[in-house]
Amino acid sequence: MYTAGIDIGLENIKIVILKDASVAASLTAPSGGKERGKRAEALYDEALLRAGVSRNGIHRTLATGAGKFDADFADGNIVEEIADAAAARYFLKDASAAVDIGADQTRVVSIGADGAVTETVRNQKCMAGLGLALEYMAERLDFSIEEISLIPPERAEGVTVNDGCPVFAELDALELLNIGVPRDAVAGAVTRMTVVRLNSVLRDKDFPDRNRTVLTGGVAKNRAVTDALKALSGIDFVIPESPEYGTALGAALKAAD
Amino acid sequence: MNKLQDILEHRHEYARDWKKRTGGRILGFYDVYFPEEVAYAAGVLPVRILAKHSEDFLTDRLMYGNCYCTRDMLNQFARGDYDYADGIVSVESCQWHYNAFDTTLIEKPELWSHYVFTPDYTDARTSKNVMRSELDLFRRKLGEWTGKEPGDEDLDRAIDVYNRNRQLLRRLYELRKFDGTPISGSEAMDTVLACQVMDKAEANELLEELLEETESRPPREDCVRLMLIGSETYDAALERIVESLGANVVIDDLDNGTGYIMRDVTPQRDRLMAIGMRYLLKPHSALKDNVWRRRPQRIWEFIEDWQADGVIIAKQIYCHPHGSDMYMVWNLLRERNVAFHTFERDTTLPYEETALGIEALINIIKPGMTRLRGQEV
Amino acid sequence: MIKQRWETRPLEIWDRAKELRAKWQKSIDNRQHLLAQGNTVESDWSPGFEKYLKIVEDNPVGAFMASKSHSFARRARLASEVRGWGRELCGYVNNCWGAQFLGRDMDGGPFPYRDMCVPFPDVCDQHLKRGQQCMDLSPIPRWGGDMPIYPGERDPKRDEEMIEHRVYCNLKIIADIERIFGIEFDDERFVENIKLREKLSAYGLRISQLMTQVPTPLSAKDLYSFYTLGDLTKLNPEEINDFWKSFVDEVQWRADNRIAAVGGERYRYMEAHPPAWYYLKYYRYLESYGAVCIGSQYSHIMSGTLEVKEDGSLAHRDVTPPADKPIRTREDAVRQWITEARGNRFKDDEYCRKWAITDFARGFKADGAIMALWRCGVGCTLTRKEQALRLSEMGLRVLHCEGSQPGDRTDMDEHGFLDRIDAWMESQGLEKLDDR
Amino acid sequence: MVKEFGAWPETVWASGDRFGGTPVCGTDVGTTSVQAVIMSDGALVAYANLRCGYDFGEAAETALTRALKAAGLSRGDIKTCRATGFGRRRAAFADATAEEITCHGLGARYVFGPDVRTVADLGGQRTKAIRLYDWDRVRDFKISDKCAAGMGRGIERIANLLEIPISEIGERSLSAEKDPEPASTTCCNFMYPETMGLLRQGFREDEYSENDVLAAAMFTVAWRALGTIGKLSPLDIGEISLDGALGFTGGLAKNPGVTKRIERELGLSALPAKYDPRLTGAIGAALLAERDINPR
Repeated sequence: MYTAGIDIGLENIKIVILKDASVAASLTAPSGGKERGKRAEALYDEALLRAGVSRNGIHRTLATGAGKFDADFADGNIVEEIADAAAARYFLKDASAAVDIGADQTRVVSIGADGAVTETVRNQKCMAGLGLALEYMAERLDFSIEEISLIPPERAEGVTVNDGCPVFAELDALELLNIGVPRDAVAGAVTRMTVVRLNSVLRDKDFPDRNRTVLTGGVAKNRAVTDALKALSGIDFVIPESPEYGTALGAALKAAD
Repeated sequence: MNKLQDILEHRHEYARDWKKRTGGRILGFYDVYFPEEVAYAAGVLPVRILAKHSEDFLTDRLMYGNCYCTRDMLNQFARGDYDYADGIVSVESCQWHYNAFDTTLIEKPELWSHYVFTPDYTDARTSKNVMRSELDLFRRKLGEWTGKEPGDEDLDRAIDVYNRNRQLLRRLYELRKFDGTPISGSEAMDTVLACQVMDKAEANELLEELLEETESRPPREDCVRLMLIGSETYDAALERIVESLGANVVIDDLDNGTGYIMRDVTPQRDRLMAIGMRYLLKPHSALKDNVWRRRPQRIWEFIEDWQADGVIIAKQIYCHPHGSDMYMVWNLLRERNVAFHTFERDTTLPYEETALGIEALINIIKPGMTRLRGQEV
Repeated sequence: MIKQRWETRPLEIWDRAKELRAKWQKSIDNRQHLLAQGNTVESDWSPGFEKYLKIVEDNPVGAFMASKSHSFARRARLASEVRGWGRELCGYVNNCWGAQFLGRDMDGGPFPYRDMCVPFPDVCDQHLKRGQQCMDLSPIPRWGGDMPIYPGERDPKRDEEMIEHRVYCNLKIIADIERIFGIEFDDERFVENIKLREKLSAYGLRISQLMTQVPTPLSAKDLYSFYTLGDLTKLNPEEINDFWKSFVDEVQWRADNRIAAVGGERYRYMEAHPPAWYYLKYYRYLESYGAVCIGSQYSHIMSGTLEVKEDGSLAHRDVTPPADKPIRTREDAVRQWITEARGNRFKDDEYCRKWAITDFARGFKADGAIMALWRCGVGCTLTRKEQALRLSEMGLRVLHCEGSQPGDRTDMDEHGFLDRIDAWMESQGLEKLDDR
Repeated sequence: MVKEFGAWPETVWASGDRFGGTPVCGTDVGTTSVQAVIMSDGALVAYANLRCGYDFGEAAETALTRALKAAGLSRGDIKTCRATGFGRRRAAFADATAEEITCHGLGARYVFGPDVRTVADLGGQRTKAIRLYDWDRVRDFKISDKCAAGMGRGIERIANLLEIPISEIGERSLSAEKDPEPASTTCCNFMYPETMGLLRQGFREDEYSENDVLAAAMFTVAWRALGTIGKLSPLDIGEISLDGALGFTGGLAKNPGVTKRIERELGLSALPAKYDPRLTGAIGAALLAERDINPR
């Protein structure tokens, strides 16, 4: 049986086609504003082609993410938290928490013994867009996303930026550049600030289990962030190979139910 | 750096050392309305809890919308920076302070604590009775805690030490009244802050030394004399930025500055009433100045007495008492044609960002004071 | 999914309520009165000056603006902001006093400038400094006051001076107003009002108790329309008394006959104070999930201070009862009214009686809670996160939404909020009822 | 993310006229972009405008080199140079620095003519409002709240998210019939999810287009700027009013979506810019440099 999950985020669309609970195809592309519904549909068709299945061959398609309502072609939609939990259980059979860090949102989902969601936390407004902020800083510092992912916070060597607000952090980072701090130290400080904010979301309600927590979302690809977050929070996250597809995968899994 | 500045920088070491030396207890307090004299009379060292920029670990779980200062106060306790404090005391002041106090007790229930209600309406005929009864209760509670209730002689001794401290600090401020002041704004602020975290008797000795040394210093050449008003500040970072631009902060209207050093305890037979009256009559913070609005007049007097050319108003983000006083202060300054610059500050104070407005203010007061490269910090 | 689980019908007393409200509106539009900035609850003496003086609180004025005209409120806030009032201040304050700076009211008419200021003490720091915009604009007479709060057990000895202080402050306000404005204080009317207050509190309690029933006969939506009547709007005491009596009777009848406020009720949630008037459409959105709001400590303000008794019933918290003394003088009446030093409903609930909120949740059988986090308002935000943790411990699922302040809807990220509601409801296994 | 949408194309310009006198240079090293201008005897000779990366010094260096090349000059021809802007201290070639407020005030009189009394500098990180006398001295100034930082950057980000070139977003936002209930007028970081959220379907009756999203975002920025401009001269009673003519400078001055909305609220038309308004700071710095060699 084929099912599909489509995650339309603020920044990127992610699509996963599942065949009997294993990934047959996965694709991603920028969301692109108003056109995101159409773009998702085109991407969906491309993914189907890759998976070698026609639309009729798909049992069910579920959309999720901030733009889930734009996916008219899907059979329905589910909230991100339920998809996150399903994905976490897929990657780790007895997962008790799912953490998803995307361009805009950070979510922490607690999962009960039966797989049901027992608690959810979304980031506060004052730390919205952490992923975007990180990306913007990378651009600013002329690092590729891959490059900045390799710069650990230790490289900051004591310099810090505001950890209360990503906008103030940017101001502080600019000031650091202004006084001649090397750009990799600035990158380290920005990574540290990201990790401090993330750690505080993790502590907002239920603290995720140290060994049974799955981390997904685009930011989970950033090694520097995940390593430092592991160290700071003490959680040994399970991070799948392509974490950005986590929520889409969860939707596809739910489509099979 | 003077000795007091050194103690401020190593205040935790000082406090730990004081404890070892004297075997006494240490009380952390949140606001300058805390009647330190009573605690000091009981042999307890009151230590002001000062915020700084440090990484936030848990405040999001427990707080929302607080200013960074109060968030950091909670953080510091949670992190163990104040592991030497035996208790904490709050007074009726800004609600964020109260929140920091209350939440700290959730995190650290083992701390001894007390709350002194200092009336918000300070001017009523009955306010002083409330204040006195609160001080009496505080004295009794301290007695239960330490095993010895401070008597009149203890209170007299404390009043003497504290009055002496305020007098010495005022002498320091007095030196800033004229051109060629020997002391920088940052040093003065550091000195006042240092006095809040140490034994006043020891502080007084160091202050006397400092005064003697200061009075023989060569005069500073400052291009512009500025006044600093606004939310509570816990360091002299802003004063340092002003100095880097060739100007100097010569007077302040801050809780931690003039709010701390003005007005002595006028002795009377009822010691508690005497102490209470000092706190009801001292220059009030923006929060307590809520009915007859005396701040503008006081600010004007400071400007005149200390010959300030302009005013910097630095408001902490999410500081509501100062957010609500701005209209009144701006009106005063506009009416009296005083140049001023208002800005929001947060836990970090990036240099260029902050310097821009201050430099522009200096240029408005004295055009052409723009500094050549190399002279800047 | 069944949409209609319970029978439902509109409240019959609704029209009468509207009438009363209109009458109240009209009465403050009446230019014959002196206007005082202040809080009616904290100024229970004000009916003594009924013929000459009206207390107009900026809270409801600002809230009303936010709900009626977003663009006017925004303009008013800008007027406040450019004069230096911080953006992190309460939207109610900035709306109301911003309009003062604009010089006009929402309807285009001239702004009703205040003749005096009776600031109400500190439920919130911003209340304490409340009214400053009208004081700063012109040197109108103003008075101060205190609402002492101290943590820990209530200490009667400590309270003595505090009560004296409060009594003195209120007596002084009355005497001063008589002297400054040359208007006579009607002691009888004042005493009458103090007595009415106790009655209203009993009615309020009854309504709160009826709302603990499943299905609830009233929802928070209805409460918002009613709580400004009565205690907050002091009209003719007999009329108010009569109205509340009929109201309680109708709600009692609804409860007896299982008439629900929301037909699809299957999930009950509480909320944090204060309410945002523009929330109405979100209540409706939540109703599409079968979720009904049973109010907050704030919207049950009429019933006084509540706690859950041993038998599980909701009743008044034990507070110092007024001495059983005949009321002869003005001072007697003030003392009858001020029986406690500490005992404001919110600040002390947050600090001294942390169980108050969990009791509330238990009493009203709440399954979940929406705790708004208002960035710009101390009293609105204080301890909200801690309270949420306590509710979570009890097993309630708590949803946080963020905004500036109930009087300022610009920061209310509507789409983000709806997304969160969906996630909150659906992750608890609730789906939208089919035919909404 | 496709980055190009949010960025203005870089420009180099030279008047091509012959010029006499002593060429001087002014550079404005902003948080987002850098301008270098070469002036001689009060005439604009050449300029270069480019985005800056992590190295303010290098960006300023490049800008100067490009401007010099356009003017056909070499480094040695420049008598003196002043740097202004956030990264002014990194411009190693500058002989002196100056703060932005003074430079924008001086520059505005050059760019908008001597009638200008209020300058609104809508920058990448900060909004600055400057009030001028009728001679070239700053009377008063206000800088945006810290909590309103990054508005210019926010607009770039919106352009990137919607994949619409930044040169078009202003006009497109004006084609929205009515400004939607704005998103947060508090913080640019609150703005993105909220404005993008207008695209959410299934709750609202009206359907919003990309232009509406842009309109909401522009309104946010314009409203925030009004908060800063209005602080210059609030009246006792009444709406914001400005005495004298207004000129917009900085990156967002080129965005009619923002400027038109501010004009509409203030009920006035801003002065037309004789030169690219983004050059204002650099021109002001160059004018100061001229004074350095020719004190009045």
